[in-house]
Amino acid sequence: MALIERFQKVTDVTYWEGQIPMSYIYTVGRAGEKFFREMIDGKILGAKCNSCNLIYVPPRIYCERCFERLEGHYLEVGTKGKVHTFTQCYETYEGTRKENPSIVAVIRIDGTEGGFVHWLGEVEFKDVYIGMPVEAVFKDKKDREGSILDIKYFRPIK
Amino acid sequence: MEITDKMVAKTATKLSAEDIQKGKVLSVKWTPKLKYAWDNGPALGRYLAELKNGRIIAKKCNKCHRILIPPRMFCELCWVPTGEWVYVQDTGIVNTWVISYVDWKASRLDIKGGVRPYTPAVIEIDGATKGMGILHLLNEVDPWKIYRGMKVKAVWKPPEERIGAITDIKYFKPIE
Amino acid sequence: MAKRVAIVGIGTTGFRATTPDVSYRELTYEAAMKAYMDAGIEPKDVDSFVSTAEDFFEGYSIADEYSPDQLGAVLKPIYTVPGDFIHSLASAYMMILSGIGPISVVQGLSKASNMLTLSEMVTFAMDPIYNRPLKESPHAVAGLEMARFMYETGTTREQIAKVVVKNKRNALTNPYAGHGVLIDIDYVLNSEIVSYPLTQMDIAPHSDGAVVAVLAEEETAKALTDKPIWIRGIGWCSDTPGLETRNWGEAIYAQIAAEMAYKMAGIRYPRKEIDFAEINDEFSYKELQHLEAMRICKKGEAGPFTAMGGTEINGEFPVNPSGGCLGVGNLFELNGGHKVLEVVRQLRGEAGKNQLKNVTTGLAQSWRGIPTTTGTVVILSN
Amino acid sequence: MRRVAIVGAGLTKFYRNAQETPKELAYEAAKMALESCEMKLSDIDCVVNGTAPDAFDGVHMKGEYLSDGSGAYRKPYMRHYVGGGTGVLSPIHGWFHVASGMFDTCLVVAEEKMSCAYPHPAGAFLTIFDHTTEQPLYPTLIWIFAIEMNRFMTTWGYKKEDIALVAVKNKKNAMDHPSAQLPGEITVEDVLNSEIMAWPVNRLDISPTSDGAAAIVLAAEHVARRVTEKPIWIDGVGWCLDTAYWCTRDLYYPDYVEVAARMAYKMAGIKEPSKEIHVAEPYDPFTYKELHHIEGLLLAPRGKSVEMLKDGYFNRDGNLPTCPSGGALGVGNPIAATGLMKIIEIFLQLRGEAGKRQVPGKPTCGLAQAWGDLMQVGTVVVMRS
Repeated sequence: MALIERFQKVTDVTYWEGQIPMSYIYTVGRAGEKFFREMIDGKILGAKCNSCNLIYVPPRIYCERCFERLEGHYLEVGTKGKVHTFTQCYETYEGTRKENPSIVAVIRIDGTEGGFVHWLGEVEFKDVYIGMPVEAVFKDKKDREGSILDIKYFRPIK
Repeated sequence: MEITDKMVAKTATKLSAEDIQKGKVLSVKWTPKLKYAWDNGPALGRYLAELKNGRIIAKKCNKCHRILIPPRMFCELCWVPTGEWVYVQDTGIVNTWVISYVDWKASRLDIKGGVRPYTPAVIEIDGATKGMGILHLLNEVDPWKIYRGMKVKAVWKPPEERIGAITDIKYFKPIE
Repeated sequence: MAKRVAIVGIGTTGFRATTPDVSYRELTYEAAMKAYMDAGIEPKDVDSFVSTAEDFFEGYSIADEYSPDQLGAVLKPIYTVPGDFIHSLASAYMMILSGIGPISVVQGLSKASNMLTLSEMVTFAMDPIYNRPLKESPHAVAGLEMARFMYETGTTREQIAKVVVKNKRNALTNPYAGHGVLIDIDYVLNSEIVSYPLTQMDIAPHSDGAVVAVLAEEETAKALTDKPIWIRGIGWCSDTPGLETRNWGEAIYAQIAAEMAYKMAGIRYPRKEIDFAEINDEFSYKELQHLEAMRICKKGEAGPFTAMGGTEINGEFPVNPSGGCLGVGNLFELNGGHKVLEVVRQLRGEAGKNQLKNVTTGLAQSWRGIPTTTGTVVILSN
Repeated sequence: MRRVAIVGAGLTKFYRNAQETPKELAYEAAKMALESCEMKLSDIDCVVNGTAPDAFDGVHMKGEYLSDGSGAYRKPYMRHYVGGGTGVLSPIHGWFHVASGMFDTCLVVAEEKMSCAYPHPAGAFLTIFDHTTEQPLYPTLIWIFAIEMNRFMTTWGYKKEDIALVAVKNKKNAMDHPSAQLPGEITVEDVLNSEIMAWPVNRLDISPTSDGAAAIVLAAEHVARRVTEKPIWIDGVGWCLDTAYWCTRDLYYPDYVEVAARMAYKMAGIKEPSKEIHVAEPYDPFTYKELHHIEGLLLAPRGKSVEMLKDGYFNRDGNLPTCPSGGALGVGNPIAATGLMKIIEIFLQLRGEAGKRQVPGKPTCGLAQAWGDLMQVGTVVVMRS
């Protein structure tokens, strides 16, 4: 084999523990700044690419398909959409088991190619279906801070 | 001239650190937990175990006859498996060094408040092939009096405090 | 294309859930030594090297630093591709065609067992502004994709479970595989739900291991070996990384990468012109989704085809005879390396009990895992 | 092998803190590069991305995250890195894509957003060291620079005040660069009196941490001739890595740069580099590094670079102008983007489009070089008009 010697006793086997000890602060960017400022007012912004004829939600400064600049083409897209796909997740992001599973969905905002990966609320998992119309439920205005979490969840439109 | 002219156009927006930290622009914070346990393997495993015993061990390449430290299971130059283990001295000479006023986070040490600057060095270990060095710290010496070729010796932690780590050697200090 | 390029040597350590007896250095060293022996070369004969590494999987910043020593590449042209092993293979292929030299070496490594906070690391790959604040498991992304795939294609839960049963059984007769086991469909269906409809058994457990491959330009290849495995087509592609705008039902990246490789190889009917495939199955449904994206099955056909045994070792179009990621283990950036290794073994007739009969052309495909939409394809012939 | 040219270029401004996301920075550079040669994204066959550690931008698999901003939507897209050498490896990696005959055009994007990292971007460098034998000592990047600078000085008897001239030259050159983060008219005394970071390195010996992006468009000869009248040809490429056991090397001389340079010179048919190269952008993250690299590139005899620097040999109007852009010390150092910025500088110089920075004498052959990792990477590109 490739090594002249190997561990002969399991008690000789050792490892060394360490970590990458960093923290991060991410500015939300030029498009994000516009998007989240509007979100504080309970509005959802998209960005329209006229050459590809599609609307990005969340908005971007560029169209990823044709590279047109989309700044100046931001528009309100409403707060309603449909469930594009959904799941019920029993695991935390740390890999441990969740006590209360969350319903996570991809929500396509009506009239756009984009939307959100967000939670569904005020609904039982068994009642969710693909194509279900939903709307954004925002936090109380005083609690909004310009974050994706200013939307509490999406709920079915009755 | 066209490209240079375009560079003058606004392509990025200048902020100050305060703009971000005090919320003038929106931002998101995150502290990832990135933890590892790296398998030592036979070479570094033995190296660390011997450090716990208060000894430094190297490994010899039977082709180029270099005595390699830190030990490795193969010679990176001859690209053959290495041969026997060789104990080397816990003394050496300073190859090159630094007088550091900053720590790893780029925070400044309180030098005026009496903190001694860090003095890391590449130390060529006696008994290993000339030029074979390791990174470690120097202490018990005036930082400004360190010189190339200065003879140094390891200062070990007491045996009960050693865990099998490079830090079982507290630092190297000059010997006469 | 003027020059042809072949794989003339390949070496591996095999794949196990843990490898506590060796460091990452020794793991690569062993695979490299076997690859060089297989090709009948020494590192000094090699003109260029490519290593494959992602920082946070290795636990280093700029992990490329630690690539030259164990490959014998000190002061040689080497660089690192933080991508899939097949990306690196494509780089090496292009280097040879560009005239850097006739022999190039590709390396990939997995020390997945050394990552103590793996789920957090994968979460760290999500968009920090729009996705990460939800603090949802990366497995939710797989659940979302699986649900949409099933909805669009009519694939059933049982058909997907069959992938798990098949691959884990194939792994039992592959000496390199670390996660072979005999289970039935019910076992998969009844295993713990992770993110509906994804269960624990649908997720490939991870493995450690290394693969090193030696590539050579035609003349050199023929001089080195009587069993060159030719690279006939290679393709890679990234779809949008955004979760908000991506196509959740189809693997567009696999489709485009495969079409690029097919075009290069002059393949029009992949199901007929290719004999078998090693396909990324980090999640069970991915095997079916990828089969359909690459036109090996029509949309909605991969599930029934699998259920009928079409992808078994003795089936019409064997898929993952090695055991795939589900049976061998998820190797992260090395996934493509394992796929290439298995295709080479099959084409050389060295696959032991899992050997397929009369195979001349195989396809290896990989995907970079959650949350990416990046895929790679290579078509090899003996 | 096909001849490959650079036909377009784009560069963002470099700042200590930019508001833009990494994707947005990449887009700005890529968009400008396309516009500079009047190409559309649909004209691009493949995309390569160079960006150094994920620990800066704070996104695992950063290449995947950056792909849409880099113009890679549904295209063959590949990332590569060799630490600080990444920026100059980027055109090399793109060069394979085109020279191999696989693609006719390639968009090359390099990006770094270091300001995301806290408490300081420098912290990301802790984890470049060996996790078992070095990290427990809490090393910083500045240490190894200082260690190497000390060894370099001791060997040749160079003085700090002489090496400081590099900062004076580059920061002055940067005053004419529209992207520059730290241009300025400074004196040797300013450098020597700036705070000590890690002797022999003072504050003004170091390039800043920066946010920024750069991009170029590569094209095969038949396309290049169609899109521009002034293609700049990539005629030689070279790169290599030395061992990661950096304490076992004698740091006074960068072998890794010489090996990479010789590879590039051979490919470009260059026999006497100091005569045939008219303008160079050696990597200057620290003052001494420019000189260290000039010697490694065989542009000055070993131990003679300081003398030549003092004689004005490397000034913008000197015999061999180095870092006419202002370099990493003056323009800023968003690692991968810096290397590509240097490529762009040579591109502009050889086209005669460098404006106030233009070196005299109509240069026709230039070189850019970068360096990285644990003082072990050399990447070199030789370009001709």
